[in-house]
Amino acid sequence: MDLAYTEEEEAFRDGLREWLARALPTLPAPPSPHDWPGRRAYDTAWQRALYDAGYGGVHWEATPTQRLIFLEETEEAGAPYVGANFVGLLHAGPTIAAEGTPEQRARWLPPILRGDEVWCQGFSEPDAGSDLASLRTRAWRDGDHYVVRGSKIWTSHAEVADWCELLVRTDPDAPKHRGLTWLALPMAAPGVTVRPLRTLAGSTEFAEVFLDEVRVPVDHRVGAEDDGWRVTLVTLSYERGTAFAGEVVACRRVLGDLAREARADGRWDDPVLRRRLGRLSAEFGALWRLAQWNASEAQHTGGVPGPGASVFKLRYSHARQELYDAAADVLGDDALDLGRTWTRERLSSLSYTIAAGTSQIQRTIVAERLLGLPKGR
Amino acid sequence: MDLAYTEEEEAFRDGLREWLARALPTLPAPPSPHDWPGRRAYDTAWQRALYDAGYGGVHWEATPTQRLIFLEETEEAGAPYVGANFVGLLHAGPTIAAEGTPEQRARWLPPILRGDEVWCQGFSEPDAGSDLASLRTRAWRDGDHYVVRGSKIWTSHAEVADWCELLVRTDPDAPKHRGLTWLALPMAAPGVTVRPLRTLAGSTEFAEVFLDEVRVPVDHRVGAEDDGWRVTLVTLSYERGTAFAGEVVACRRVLGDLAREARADGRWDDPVLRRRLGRLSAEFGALWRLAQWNASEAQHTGGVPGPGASVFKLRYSHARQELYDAAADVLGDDALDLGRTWTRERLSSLSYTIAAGTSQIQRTIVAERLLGLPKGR
Amino acid sequence: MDFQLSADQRALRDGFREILRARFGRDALRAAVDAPGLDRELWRALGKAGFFALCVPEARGGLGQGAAEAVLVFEEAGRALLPGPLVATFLAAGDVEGAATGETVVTAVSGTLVPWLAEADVVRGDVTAAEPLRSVDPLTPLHRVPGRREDGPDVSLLLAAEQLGSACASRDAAVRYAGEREQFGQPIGAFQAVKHLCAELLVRTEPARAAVYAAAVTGDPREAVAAKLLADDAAVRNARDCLQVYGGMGFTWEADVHLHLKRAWVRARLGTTAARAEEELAAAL
Amino acid sequence: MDFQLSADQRALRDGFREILRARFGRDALRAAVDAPGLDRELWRALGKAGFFALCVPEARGGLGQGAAEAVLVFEEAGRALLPGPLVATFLAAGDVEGAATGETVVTAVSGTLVPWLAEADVVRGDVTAAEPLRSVDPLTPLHRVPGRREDGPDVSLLLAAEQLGSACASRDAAVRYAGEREQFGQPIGAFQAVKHLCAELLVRTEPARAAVYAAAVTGDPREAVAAKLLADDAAVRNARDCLQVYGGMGFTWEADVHLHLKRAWVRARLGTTAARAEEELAAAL
Repeated sequence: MDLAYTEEEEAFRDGLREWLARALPTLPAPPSPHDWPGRRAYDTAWQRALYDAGYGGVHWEATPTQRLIFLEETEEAGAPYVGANFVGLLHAGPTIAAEGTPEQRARWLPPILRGDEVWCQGFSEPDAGSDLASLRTRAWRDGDHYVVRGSKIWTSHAEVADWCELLVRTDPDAPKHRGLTWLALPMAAPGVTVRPLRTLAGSTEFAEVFLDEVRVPVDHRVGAEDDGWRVTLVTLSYERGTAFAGEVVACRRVLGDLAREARADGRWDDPVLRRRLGRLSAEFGALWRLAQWNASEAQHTGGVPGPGASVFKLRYSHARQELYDAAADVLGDDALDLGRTWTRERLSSLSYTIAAGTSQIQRTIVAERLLGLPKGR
Repeated sequence: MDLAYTEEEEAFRDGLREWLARALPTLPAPPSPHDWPGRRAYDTAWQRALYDAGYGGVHWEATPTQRLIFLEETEEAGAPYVGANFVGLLHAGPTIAAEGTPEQRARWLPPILRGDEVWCQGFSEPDAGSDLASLRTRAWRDGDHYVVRGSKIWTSHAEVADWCELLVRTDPDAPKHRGLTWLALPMAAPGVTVRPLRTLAGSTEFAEVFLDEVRVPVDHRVGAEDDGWRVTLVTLSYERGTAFAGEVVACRRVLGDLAREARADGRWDDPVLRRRLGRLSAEFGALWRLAQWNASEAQHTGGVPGPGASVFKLRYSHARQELYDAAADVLGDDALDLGRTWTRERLSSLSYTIAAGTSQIQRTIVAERLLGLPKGR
Repeated sequence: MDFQLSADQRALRDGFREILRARFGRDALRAAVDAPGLDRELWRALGKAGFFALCVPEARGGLGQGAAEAVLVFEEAGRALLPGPLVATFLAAGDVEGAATGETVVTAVSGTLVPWLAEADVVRGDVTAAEPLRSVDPLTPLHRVPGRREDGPDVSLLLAAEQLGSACASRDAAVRYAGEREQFGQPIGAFQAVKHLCAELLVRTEPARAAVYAAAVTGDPREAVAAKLLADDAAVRNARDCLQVYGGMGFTWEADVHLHLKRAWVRARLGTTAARAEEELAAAL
Repeated sequence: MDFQLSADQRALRDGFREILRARFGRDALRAAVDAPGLDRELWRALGKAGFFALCVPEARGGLGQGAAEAVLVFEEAGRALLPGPLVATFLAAGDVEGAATGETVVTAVSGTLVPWLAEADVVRGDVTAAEPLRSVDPLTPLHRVPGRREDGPDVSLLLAAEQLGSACASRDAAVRYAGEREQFGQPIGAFQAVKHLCAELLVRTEPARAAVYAAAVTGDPREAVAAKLLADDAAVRNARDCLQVYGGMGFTWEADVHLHLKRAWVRARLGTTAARAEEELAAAL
């Protein structure tokens, strides 16, 4: 057991840190959260800058430890988030890399890495959330095309995406985990309609995507027809892996900021608040160590996030909600003010126990797959 | 909505209070918890005193409000608990009263009310806990007797009981809720063996009862053969009704004692502890009001505890555990000392979320019966 | 002792629930979310229905009812998410001209917050230095003032009643959704995890209800504060658990879940807040 | 960075687990519960196996291992519920004659408590006014002293490792029982309510494990205190949830559940307690 980084890893960190110190001051002002084209331009420009500096493929090609260092350093330096590049870099990209043909990889991967093309995800449907495999969006063959009809929901960045990784049902008679197919849908195709979906935070992070007889060339299929479920599972666990490690770093910074604010306004005299923040400090410290543990484990198992990812996701999502509940205690009446960042973050933290698998689903996964408990009748 | 007691109720309270003031000073010293015959003698003598004073049947014959007053006043006055008379007064007795023949009522009820005979309960089995109806203790007819073979567990006061209300399987081929029969078993019958069961608190509150071809006269059957499940359900909800109301009064007194001790030893300066006790004060205050609400409701519905009893039981059992966790905070290192009553009470509080239906079972009951949610497949 | 609703009380509650259903149903609620601002017409309708005059003595033109009746109608207001400075106007109905009829809208400083300041005709407390904040609750505009004004237990009791109603609404919504929404081939309410969440929603409302009603009946200020503590908790946690039952749908603006959560957060900061309530109750031990 | 057990560390842990299984299996544990008192033979066997000398420098006859190795063996000790003043003797092995070999039993005042005072040969701290209490843990006799003696982070770290092992033991016991015990025609572990309880048992151990191991590797005293905070919580809550999974059987003296709970309570009061740990961590924010 060692928490010291190798010379190579330290060199990677130093190089990244130096580059960030040079690159970040040249960044333009961040766009308004409601300016979608602006956000796309900002996020993709940042990805291009990363690419040019040799960090474009860090989520794919680097070792898990390098990836952790990348997340830690970019977060510490206040670098932009992955933003509009999320699905391309962390989901569709890895899927295509693992399951695509050489032509598909050549067509789609470089534009993702260079920040030229943005992807979004078309998996969930209004009636297929936790039970993703019950999705109903249909696709059938018509010559060298699939014709797709249905709708998708919770699609981030749909307004500005070039491509959508789409999961459709090609064999309605097969059992629900079979008969699904993974397609790359061009968002510009006729019949695609995007309707922004407003969240309780008032933002429109998500959209619904309606597909009305949209034609997708057959060579846009990744993996075999009816084999989409397996193709999807290959990368689904990425979301639960070290993806949150950067956020843990951010949460630790927020904790420090909360303590500073509480000290400044006298609330620090309240031991109830102090002890709550002290406990959260232990909590996020442990989550960071767990992220390092998981990264080291992945390094041993060849880059695949271990099953511990569900454990991490469960604990982290609840810890994050507790953090922002504690923030509300620090804010006092200001917790009702949307002008305060922490109030807005508190609202978005509400999705953490739901998105990417509810806590209930995660607990079932942990119990059945990690602990080997039997499935119910 | 009214929390004022009627003149009649106040008269009942005054009479009880006066009698308690006279009766309690004449009580002998309480027996050691390990002295079973002594406990039986003490508990039954107290029941006899209640009977002579006209309070013997308060759990049966009084109105729900009178019963609440009885529980409140006896608890406040520090009167003995129902103790060894529990099953007779609150379970077997009401069952015989509701379902027994005139002869059975005449035979068994007066001795219960006078404290002459003690009953225990033989329902649970090692393999039939939450799933009580799956019990396997068998009984078959042999002339005018049943012959019983099997074993029971969690039987309080078995060492000193005269009778056991016994649930046995008379038809092994019927579905599990059918084919059960309710018998009154004389504990002195040949073939009955009692083995004390030590709890984690170190006490032997419970026993296992082994039944080796024990003969029980057929006229000791209450209700029809194979109808024992229904007979049992008639009174099972009594346990979850206002039975805990006296304990809520006791918990409020403990809270006051905790505050006194914390004030005396300086721990009261800790706002974390103070606020915790303050919240528990609200909690037990509400539970007392809920007990009054449930009693008033029962008064309207003719004495039957409403389905709110499961809600009360769930909330109370968790509140009681929180109370004794808070007590451990007040005690500090003394929380490790079994010489302190609160340490021992903390240990016994651990059974509250398990006994008389685990919290998991109670939540399912609440969700399905009160909220109408569907049963799972 | 008869700690159950009387026939009159049931009739009052049902009648007011009916009025709210007719005058402030789901469409009106969502319209109010989209176009904030106090609906004076609704306010006058409430006045006409006797909402504000409920506890004004009959000799002075009111309905002469007591605190028990007040918590029943405030529970319904909380259930319906009725917006506006209800508590302040209600408590002013006896002495501010027009408050009882709904003509005059009254608000008050509560702690350091003032709800609905811009829309109010009469303000209790010093608001000379009031500054607006961007309220988290789309249905409750808020200002802050530098000085503190402590509320009496009557304010906490009525807020607690609203929280109770909101907690019940979240419970009912969760149970309804759990019975309808299907995943993995059955209603999600058939899964124990969801079932037990729903059970806890009820386990939170019932003690809070007993506490609120009892505080109204006894008039004990400490019981009012305790009732608010439990009702705040029930309203906030029920809304959050309801959101969890709703899943992604609960995270949308279109679902009402967030409206209950946000209003519960606001009410928790008005009247006696948790820390003060706990200290007050501890001091009395 | 390679934050995983090395082959040597795995061998050390497995070897020690094997020794404990052979020398202090379930029968020995229950025998110790029935006949309290320190088993000197077992103590010498531990000494012979290198338990106490693990971190004594090789130059002085020890095994020269570090804190990482220490937490691994203490985790196993916690898992097996190994009794005795392990931490004090371990930390004294470098300078108290005979401690390293298990000949000399060393205890120490921790806060205001002294475990195993009557059985110890050497005592650190002032025990002149020590008074016995009736220990809740049948496997840990306790005395109290009037003065306080604060422990260093090394004590907290080793206690945290024991708590971690105990938390894992409770988790494993709960999972095993849930898979075997049948009610309503299926293993209770097939019911979501039980399944999710078991999942939380794992969710508590894994961050605690990462915290304990990391604190050992970095030697940061604040991490040691944080690790104790999380491990205390995991050990106590896992034992309680395990008891809930066991149902009535968990409430019996014969089940080991209560031994884990009681020992976890004792360890939580030794070393840095929760309130102090939280304050210390807050102060560093």
